[in-house]
Amino acid sequence: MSETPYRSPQEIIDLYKTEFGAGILDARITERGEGVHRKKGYNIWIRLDRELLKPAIKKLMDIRFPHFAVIAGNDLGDEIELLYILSVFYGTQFGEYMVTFGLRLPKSDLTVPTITDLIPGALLSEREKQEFFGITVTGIPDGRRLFLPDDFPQGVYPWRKDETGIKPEMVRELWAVNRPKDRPAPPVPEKKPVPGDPVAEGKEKKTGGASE
Amino acid sequence: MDLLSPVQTGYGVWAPLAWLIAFVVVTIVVYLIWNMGESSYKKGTDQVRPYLSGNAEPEKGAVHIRASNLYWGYLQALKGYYDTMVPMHTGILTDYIVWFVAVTALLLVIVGGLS
Amino acid sequence: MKLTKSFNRSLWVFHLNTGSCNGCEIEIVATITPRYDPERFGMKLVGSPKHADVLLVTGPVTKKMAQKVRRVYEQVPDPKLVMCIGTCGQSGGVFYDSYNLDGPIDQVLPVDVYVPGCPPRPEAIIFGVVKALEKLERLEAAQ
Amino acid sequence: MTLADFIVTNAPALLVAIPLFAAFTSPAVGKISTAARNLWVMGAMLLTAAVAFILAFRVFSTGTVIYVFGAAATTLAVPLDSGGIPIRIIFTVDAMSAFMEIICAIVGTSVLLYSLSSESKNTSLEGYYALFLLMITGVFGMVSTGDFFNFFVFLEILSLASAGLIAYRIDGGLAVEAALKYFVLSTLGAILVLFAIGIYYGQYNALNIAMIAQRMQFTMLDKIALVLLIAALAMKCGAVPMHFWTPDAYSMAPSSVTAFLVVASQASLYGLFRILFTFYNVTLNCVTVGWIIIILGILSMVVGVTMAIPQKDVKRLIAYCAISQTGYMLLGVGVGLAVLGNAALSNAFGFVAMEGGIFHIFNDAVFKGLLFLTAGAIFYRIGTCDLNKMGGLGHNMKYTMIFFIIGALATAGIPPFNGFASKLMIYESVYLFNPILAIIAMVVSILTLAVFVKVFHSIFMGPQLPEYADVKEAPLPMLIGMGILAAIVILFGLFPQLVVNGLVAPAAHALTNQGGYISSVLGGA
Repeated sequence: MSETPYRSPQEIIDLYKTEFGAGILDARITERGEGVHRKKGYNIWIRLDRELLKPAIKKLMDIRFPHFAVIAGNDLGDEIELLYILSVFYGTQFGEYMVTFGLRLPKSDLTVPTITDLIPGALLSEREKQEFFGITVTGIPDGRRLFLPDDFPQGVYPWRKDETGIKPEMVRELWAVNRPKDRPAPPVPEKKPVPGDPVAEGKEKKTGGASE
Repeated sequence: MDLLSPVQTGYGVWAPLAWLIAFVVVTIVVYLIWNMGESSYKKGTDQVRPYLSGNAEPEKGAVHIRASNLYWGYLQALKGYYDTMVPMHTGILTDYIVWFVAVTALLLVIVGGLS
Repeated sequence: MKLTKSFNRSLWVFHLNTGSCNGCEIEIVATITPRYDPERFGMKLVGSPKHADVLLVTGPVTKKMAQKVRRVYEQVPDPKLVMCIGTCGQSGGVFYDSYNLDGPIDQVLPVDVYVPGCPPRPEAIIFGVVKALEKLERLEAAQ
Repeated sequence: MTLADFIVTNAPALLVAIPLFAAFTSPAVGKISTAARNLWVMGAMLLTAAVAFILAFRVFSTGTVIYVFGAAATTLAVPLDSGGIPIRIIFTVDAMSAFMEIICAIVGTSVLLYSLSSESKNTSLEGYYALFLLMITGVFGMVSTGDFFNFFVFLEILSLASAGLIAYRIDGGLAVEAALKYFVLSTLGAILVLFAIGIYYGQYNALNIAMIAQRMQFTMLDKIALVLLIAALAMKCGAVPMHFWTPDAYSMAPSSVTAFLVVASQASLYGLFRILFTFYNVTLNCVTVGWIIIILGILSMVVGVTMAIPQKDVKRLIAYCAISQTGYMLLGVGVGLAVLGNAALSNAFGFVAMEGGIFHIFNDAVFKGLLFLTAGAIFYRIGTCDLNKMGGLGHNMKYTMIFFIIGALATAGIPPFNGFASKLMIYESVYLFNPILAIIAMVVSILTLAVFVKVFHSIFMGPQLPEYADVKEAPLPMLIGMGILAAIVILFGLFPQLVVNGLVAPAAHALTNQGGYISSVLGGA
């Protein structure tokens, strides 16, 4: 691998701004201390459209061949957000940083181009998104189901929070399976729920996944 | 009775019957050990089928390894040798005759010339 | 279950993960480290169910794993024991309301000993084994 | 003169006459019915084998047997008015020839019995059996003749008959191409032999081997003649630089013919040894010639087996393995020749090497024949020789599998079988001569075993494949044919000393004893 020079996160963002200009909807760097000495670790968040996804990844590959981690998915109600998480290593300790390309797909048109021709390893993640979010990845070499069993009903996308998500009757309450009904009453009566105490009022509203 | 006497091979001796007796003794010992094994497994069930981390055994035809992919490692190691040897066996008659005449000429030089 | 003489000498253990979050696996590995060292009593982790006496099952059985778990259970030679490690196997633990599970392990296999905990500490696992040995002795006495 | 006496006295002539007569009458008998022809051919072969055994017994008990054609008395080698030149054709059958005759008789009978049923499904069998019996005549003639031109005649008969048989099953022109290669090369070789005969006849105006040997003065011409003979006969028996025809010919011929082709090439090997030891013996610098034979042997061994490993066709693979086994014989006898001059070394190990080499000729003829017959049985049942298409035949062809195991283990030289006895003699004596050669020989044996593990796995082991589920065992005559050879492999493996003392030692002595040969012919013994 040719020894490309170290590029600081800010340089990366300037490079992308100059290259794609308006295509970059939003770019920012988050910083947090790592390790005992709170060494600065950077994350670069870039939001762009689906057309710019491939050129952006190709550009990052030219800068320094990234390590593709995963495609994170998020159901934002009327849109589905895909986060392509890649990390760039320079071989020095604490020298790596994460680059995340965020896309927002409207629920009406859930298609995204595949990046397996650039990074073959992304196939599994793409198949998972296809399976769990109902996204159609155009040009995916192997679009079979990966995690869900074969007899799982079509058209049901488990990670979606809308009507195509998991129906309550599909859920199998394991703790209720042949739980003995005729148990004697517990010696200590259960505490009455105190109004205003969130935990006591039962489950919280379902929180989202890795929210932005 | 030279029927049983061993063969003198200039250096050592080869007595097949002694070897046979040893072979029979060893097979008896092996059989005894083998016999002590546990045989209470249930014949028809999965206990007989191989453990492929839980997956079912693939159907018979696909499991047999065909001849051409045996010893590929050995052939890979001697690739230099085989790349020269295999093309030499061209199968063309004229090449065979060339080889034949060449060897005759070589022998003529060796036997005729030197001694 | 007819008990053979070799059973009370040492129990060889085979670990089977049916979709657990790997917490119980780490605890099982911690159990067989020199600190707790069950090898003194002959408890050894073996690579194939065909050499095993005890089947250590972790995780709630996912739909895709159910058939494989039955096949592995059948491949363990008799006499055999099944130990369910962790609450996932018993009541689904953190996966209690999942759509993709085939229920606790006793829906799939006849379980002998349950070791609750998420994950159970190595002492709990060893205590479970002791419970298993007691059960074997009861069986042997009854035989 | 009762019939028995008649047979015993004229044994050498009958040895060639009976198969020749049967060869040309079998098509006529074939007109009556195939069963009649089968009986006729088998009867002729059994009779020839009986005559061969009688002759061999006579030779091993009373020494070299002379048979003069057309003379008043069968042993009158030198007619009174010819001034000391044996002008008639004389068959001198010494211990070495008798040894080769036994090989030819045994393998010939079992292969012919085998081909009665293996070729039953094919057409135009008259030509097949005629040519087959001609081949047998050729080998018997080459092996027992004492006249050098007669040796050339029988060599031609053998080459023509086997070329015809190789092309017997056209197989899309491939067999014909293989036969053409064999034929052209054999004729070329025969021309060189004829040229050498011309040299001898020009110098010593005698064609009888003993006569030429007696008058030999080792002029430059004689060296040229020697080289021509070595090259021609080494090519005929498949020594490496000239071995290219062997895999084509062996794989395209019907397997019963291939099993006998092995014996045919060993007959030319016998011819090579006869020339080296009876014509030139110690007088020429036998070290250089000995080393030539050793190098031919080593090359044959190494190239034969290394080329056998990547083969896809089972008969081609066994053919390459046959070349590597010929290498063992050349090595054994080459070492014997190289130390022939030095009596001390010769007695120490040279003689044992010779015995090992000659014993290996017998063993190879038997277990190589067995392997080709098993390959033929498989081809007879599933119609293909391609290893990649086979698998799981052990389930339904049990006996063939057992015979294959015996043949393969014998070829690789595994103890209880006869291959081991002869190879051990070669290893240990050649080690004393030059350790590197012995080490190469042992490594080649290991590779031979590796080759047969591959073949055994891909043909017999593995699950029963659906397309071969209904394959039946080979028919009975084929099994009997293979059974005879397998029994011999086991018997000679268990009692090698009996064979070495009884057959091999006298043969080796007769071969090296040039004086005895000459005196037996010219001395009018």
